[in-house]
Amino acid sequence: MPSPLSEKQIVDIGKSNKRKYILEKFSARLFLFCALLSVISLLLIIGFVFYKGAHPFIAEGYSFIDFIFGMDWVPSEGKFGIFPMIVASIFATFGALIIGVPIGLFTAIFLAEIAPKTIAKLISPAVQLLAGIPSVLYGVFGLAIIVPFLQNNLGLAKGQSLLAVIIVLAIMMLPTIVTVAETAIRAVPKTYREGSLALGASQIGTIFKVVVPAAKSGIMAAIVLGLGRAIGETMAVILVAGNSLILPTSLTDSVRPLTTNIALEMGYAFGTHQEMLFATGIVLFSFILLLNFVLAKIGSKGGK
Amino acid sequence: MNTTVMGSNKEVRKGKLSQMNDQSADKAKISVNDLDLFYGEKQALYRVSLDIQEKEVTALIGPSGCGKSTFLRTLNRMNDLIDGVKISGEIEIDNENIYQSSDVIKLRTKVGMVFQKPNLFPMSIFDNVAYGPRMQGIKNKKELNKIVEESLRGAAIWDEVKDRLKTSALGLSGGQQQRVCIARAIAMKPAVILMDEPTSALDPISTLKVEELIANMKKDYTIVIVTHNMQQAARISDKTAFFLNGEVIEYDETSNIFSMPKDQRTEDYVTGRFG
Amino acid sequence: MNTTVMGSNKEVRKGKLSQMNDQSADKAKISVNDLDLFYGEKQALYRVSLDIQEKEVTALIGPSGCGKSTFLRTLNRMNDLIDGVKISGEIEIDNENIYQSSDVIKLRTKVGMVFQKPNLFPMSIFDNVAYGPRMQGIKNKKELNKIVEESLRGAAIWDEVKDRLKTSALGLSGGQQQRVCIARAIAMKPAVILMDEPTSALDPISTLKVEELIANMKKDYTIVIVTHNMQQAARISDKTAFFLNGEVIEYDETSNIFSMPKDQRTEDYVTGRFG
Amino acid sequence: MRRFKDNLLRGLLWFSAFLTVAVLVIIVGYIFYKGFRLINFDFIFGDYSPVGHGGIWPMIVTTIYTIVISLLIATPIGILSAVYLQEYAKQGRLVRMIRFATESLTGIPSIIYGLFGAVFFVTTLKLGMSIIAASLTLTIIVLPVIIRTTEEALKTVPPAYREGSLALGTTKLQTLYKVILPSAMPGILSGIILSMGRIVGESAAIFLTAGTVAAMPDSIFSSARTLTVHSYLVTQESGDIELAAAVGIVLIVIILVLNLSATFISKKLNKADY
Amino acid sequence: GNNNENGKDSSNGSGGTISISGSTSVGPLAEKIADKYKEKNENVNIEVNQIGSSAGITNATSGVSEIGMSSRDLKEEEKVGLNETIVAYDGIVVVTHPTNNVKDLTMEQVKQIFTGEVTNWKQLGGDDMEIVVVSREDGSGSRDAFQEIVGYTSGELIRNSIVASGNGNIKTTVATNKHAVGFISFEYIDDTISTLKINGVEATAENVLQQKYSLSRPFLFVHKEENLSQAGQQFIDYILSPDGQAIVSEAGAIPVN
Ligand SMILES: Nc1ncnc2c1ncn2[C@@H]1O[C@H](COP(=O)(O)OP(=O)(O)OP(=O)(O)O)[C@@H](O)[C@H]1O
Ligand SMILES: Nc1ncnc2c1ncn2[C@@H]1O[C@H](COP(=O)(O)OP(=O)(O)OP(=O)(O)O)[C@@H](O)[C@H]1O
Ligand SMILES: [Mg+2]
Ligand SMILES: [Mg+2]
Ligand SMILES: O=P([O-])([O-])[O-]
Repeated sequence: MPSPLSEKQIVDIGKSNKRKYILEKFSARLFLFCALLSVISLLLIIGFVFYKGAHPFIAEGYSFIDFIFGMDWVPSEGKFGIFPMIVASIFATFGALIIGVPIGLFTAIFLAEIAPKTIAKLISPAVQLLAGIPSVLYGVFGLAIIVPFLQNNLGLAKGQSLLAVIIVLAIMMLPTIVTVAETAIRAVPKTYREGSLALGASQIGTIFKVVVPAAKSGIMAAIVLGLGRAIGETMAVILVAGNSLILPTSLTDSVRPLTTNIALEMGYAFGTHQEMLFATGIVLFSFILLLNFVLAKIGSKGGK
Repeated sequence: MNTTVMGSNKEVRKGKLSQMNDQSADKAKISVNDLDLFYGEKQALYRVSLDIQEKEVTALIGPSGCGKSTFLRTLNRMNDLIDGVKISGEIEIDNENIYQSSDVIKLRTKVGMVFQKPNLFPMSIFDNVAYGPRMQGIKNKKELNKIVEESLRGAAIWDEVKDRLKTSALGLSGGQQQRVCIARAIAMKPAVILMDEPTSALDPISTLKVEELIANMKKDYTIVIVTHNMQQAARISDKTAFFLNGEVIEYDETSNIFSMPKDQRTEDYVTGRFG
Repeated sequence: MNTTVMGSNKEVRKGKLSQMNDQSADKAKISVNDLDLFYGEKQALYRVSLDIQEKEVTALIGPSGCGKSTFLRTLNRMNDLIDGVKISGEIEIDNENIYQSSDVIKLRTKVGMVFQKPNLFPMSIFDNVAYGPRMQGIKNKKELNKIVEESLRGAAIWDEVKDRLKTSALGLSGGQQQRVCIARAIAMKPAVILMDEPTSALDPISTLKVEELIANMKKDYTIVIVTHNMQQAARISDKTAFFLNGEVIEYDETSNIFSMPKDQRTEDYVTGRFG
Repeated sequence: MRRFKDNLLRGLLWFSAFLTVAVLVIIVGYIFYKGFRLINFDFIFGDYSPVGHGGIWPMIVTTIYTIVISLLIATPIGILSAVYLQEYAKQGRLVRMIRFATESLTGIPSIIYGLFGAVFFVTTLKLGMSIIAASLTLTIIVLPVIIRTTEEALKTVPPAYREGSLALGTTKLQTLYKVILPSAMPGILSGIILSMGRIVGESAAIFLTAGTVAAMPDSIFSSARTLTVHSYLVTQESGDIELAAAVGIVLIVIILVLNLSATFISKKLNKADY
Repeated sequence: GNNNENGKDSSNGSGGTISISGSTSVGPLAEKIADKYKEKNENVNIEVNQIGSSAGITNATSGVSEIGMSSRDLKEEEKVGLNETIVAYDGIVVVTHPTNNVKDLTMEQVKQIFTGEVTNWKQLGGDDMEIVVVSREDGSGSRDAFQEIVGYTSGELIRNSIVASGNGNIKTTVATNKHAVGFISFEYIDDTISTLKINGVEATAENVLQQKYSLSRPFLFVHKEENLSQAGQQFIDYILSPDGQAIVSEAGAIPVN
């Protein structure tokens, strides 16, 4: 075989390589810049929320402790206590996680591993579709169906309750969790399944011992994204929570999570009241950061 | 139910076999009759019939793409996993039609497999080897430790990995990985072991060790091995089947296949004159 | 910049080599000096020094895990991709220190590679083979067609795939895939070709064809091949290096290595008495 | 025992899937049941009027504007960020920081995004209440979704592809767009579909940045009302659930069309590879 | 986009864009009037954004909008530099589930309900069932006005009351719960809920105008003098004109006379 490249071509390649390296360097910088945009956005948002939210504590002499642990929220009388809301947020989020995550993951596993192809092909897009239904409509659905259902079946005076919030949030998490987790599970190499099945492991054993652990990172992503949806949700929650300012003591109490407090009153708030809503945002933020931190810890622990 | 199937099948089988190979009819561990296999439209196996004897090593040889792997994978029904695979014909193991019985798990516990490419799980070496036994319900730590050590020794890899049993199996070199795969299969103590070019990624030393191992295991197990290495086939197998384009061209004692093949194509192939 | 580096290195190199291997000092295509390689803490290569001659086939043999693949991958800097790899020592190709020059692309266009496991892209067979040339800017359809056909013929796979060039390459059997990988490397018409057990997944026929091909290519190219097959090493290579635990134990004419090795360990290994 | 456990788990899998599907069917069924009566040509293609149920054509146009603009900005940035994190960055503090940032962004309630957008894009950058201000806000909202899903998709691309390509003397960039991104495409696409859902479903962040003007927008600098904001206002202020549901039906159809075209595009892309 | 500048550009003629934002209660009314107004003045474009009273006031102050809408009186701090115009009044009505047989309450009873002194409909002559109080959010114009007239403060509001955002929400909540009682603006009355008399007086616009029915509050337009374009001024004038006030009546609100 003759050498394929003439002298001139070799020179050309040398030149174009230089261009390639420049492009390479440039693109690496560009990619980094893109990645940094998220950080910049986050910093801007944090800066903005903190700037607004910290003001009453720094300049107006409100006590942050009273804010966090206060039981009363009466803005027109200058009482800003959000303890009941913090409790409500925690209960609502964990409740939704406990219901939504297993159902979502199991559905994803079902679609990726068990369902006949035709069924999966039908359901997966349908589930993705549901990720796009506006939360307001979930709220309307909750208000018109779930709330009366709870009221009638549990013999309550009102169905707006922590339980209604949990159910609605769990439902809203489903599409995200199912879609992301299903993709992750499908991506597990076939050789893993073969290896396990050839050892006489059952299909279910294979799924839970090999496939799911191999898809762990994607599954964590599914949970994080689903959780984000649950924590960040406001519109649907406003409609079914009842938004009462009491410390929830049972699933049937009506509650006001932190997010709804902000969304509910922001349109009308002014001055200190508005700043306190931003302060509520700070608390929410810390809550989210803490959760992410915990999830990341769980994720890396499972990785070992 | 099994008994009736067995009974009825036995008769059919005997009838067929008696015409072909009288003396071994009752001993055949695996009996394949008129097996056709299609990947969708594409036929990959044509009327394959062969009896594999218990406690022997049977080698499958033939050029690339001739269907050796495909055939091997029908023996533990791994092809069930591929969409659009159609199978007709009969495969009996221990006189039981494996495609009629629905207990694939039992089949695969009984028929172990080592693949062409190492396919360890993303877990520690220990967990990989202990995987099968654990799935069978063995929880006892001591017992598992024992199984894992024995299996790794059996696959001639114990010394290399004994200090890193708890580290990820994916950090091993190709050859090391393949030997852990063998250990993983051995750990199940199956009756039949299918091996798809198990030594193609091994160096001669490990290969020799594995070959020795195979010779050793023959005492207790039935082994079916796909190999591209003629010498290996000649060295370790009792019977050899030569595949070509999805057909079994010749199936006989290994010595016969290599010294006095009946078919011209077999001769061409084993002497390297083929193509 | 490159020129200064080249100049200064040449002197060092000459100085070193003249003590070791006088007559071949100026012709060495690849010259490796005192190469140490670490995967994180773990050292995988120890003071490896060897000169690979142009237009020869150099075989690397040794037991599994001894560092053959690792060494091969330093020659086209594929180890750059692995986090935590540290390298010291010198590797020169055409008198140019490949770890000082920053043009990895040029290096890899010049030094082709075929991996241990087939790694075709999820594209058609044609696109796989045309991939490299296209990336070098060759757009002309006719030219591409020609390159693809030549390369596939060269890899002894043309007849099997010529009717399905536009179908996915992943539908091929293992052996077929590996040969397309070889074709893909050939398509770049590199000066040096590194092969990591390229035939370990091939049947004897294809193996023979590839061996013939290698013998043919030797006229124009420098080939470094890792193999577990002693016979193969003996058949096709001019020089053989025996690796053990990350060290080069012996490096010599192939005939010497196999007929009168100087080191006991080499002898043990090539005669299969090792371990 | 093992059998029993297997069957139990299998039963749970079926049950969960059934539950998911049932819930979703009920919700969609409810929306259609409630809103179907209002759907007609005039309702969809008519101009809005404050009396009666009004046409929703201006809201449809606004919704499509926001989807297109947000995705045009967020998709490249998101994919490239993920590429940076997966393919370029050395695992270290910077990557951890970026990852932490994106993860935290996913959890921020949309109302906070809305407030931020209102202050930053609307007031500080002087974009006014406008489609563009809303789209930029939405970009930040969906960015983490795209980044995370793309990252996962990239992780599933076998390292052998990268090695195979690089060994042929290609640059990282070439390897990226010829081999890695195409094989990660399905995953990336599902991220984009999720993002569309998020954009379409958003209300709080939009009405604070784009406003609620119920008229056909002149340009992307006009203040306007998306479908979701419309159904939100209707629910909140007049309690007209039929109207909200009818808007919901239109939204579902729009999402369906977008999803199908995304799937179609990905199929096309895959074909082009062969 | 730059509504503000558009407004200034048109300060000589009567064309251009008038941007209005604020209260969600005033919004629908403003939309209806704007719709009619545009029919007559084709070169005028009116943008109505319903984003809450406070946001509207802020926008009017910062110049993002030319006119702000508020359904409550301005706080002292908000008043700086803003002109207020009352464009209509809004009646507030106490509503219950249609099956509730309590149809008339005294103002004192209303207060007792909302402060939690009375917790069972039985105490008001109705069935024996718990009362579920539905209120608006703190800061809402309707709530401010309602509390002021009924005579209780936010601090006194019964704690476990449902807080619903918007008239529509209260309506839906009350319409689907037999126990519930809430208050909404006249504009939103329909037959899914039952309206209560206060002290025996029916909740109608007439009764408000004749000062027999006391639950009402003003709808305000606010603007900064320097931001108001000629077109904007003309629009405000139009609302206050008989034509404009006719639309106000039609929409269910109460004209300013
Ligand atoms: N999943 C599949 N779908 C379609 N065709 C397939 C599939 N697997 C294998 N084939 C085809 O079936 C034929 C037999 O393949 P098989 O893998 O059994 O060959 P083999 O003899 O094992 O070859 P090798 O020695 O290369 O491994 C080949 O032509 C191959 O292309
Ligand atoms: N990425 C890696 N990280 C850490 N250790 C590695 C890595 N790759 C290889 N090693 C180790 O380096 C040593 C040499 O590996 P290498 O793959 O070069 O062996 P080899 O001679 O090619 O073996 P084989 O014949 O099995 O392919 C082995 O001990 C292996 O476990
Ligand atoms: Mg095979
Ligand atoms: Mg190797
Ligand atoms: O929405 P309101 O401010 O009118 O209650």
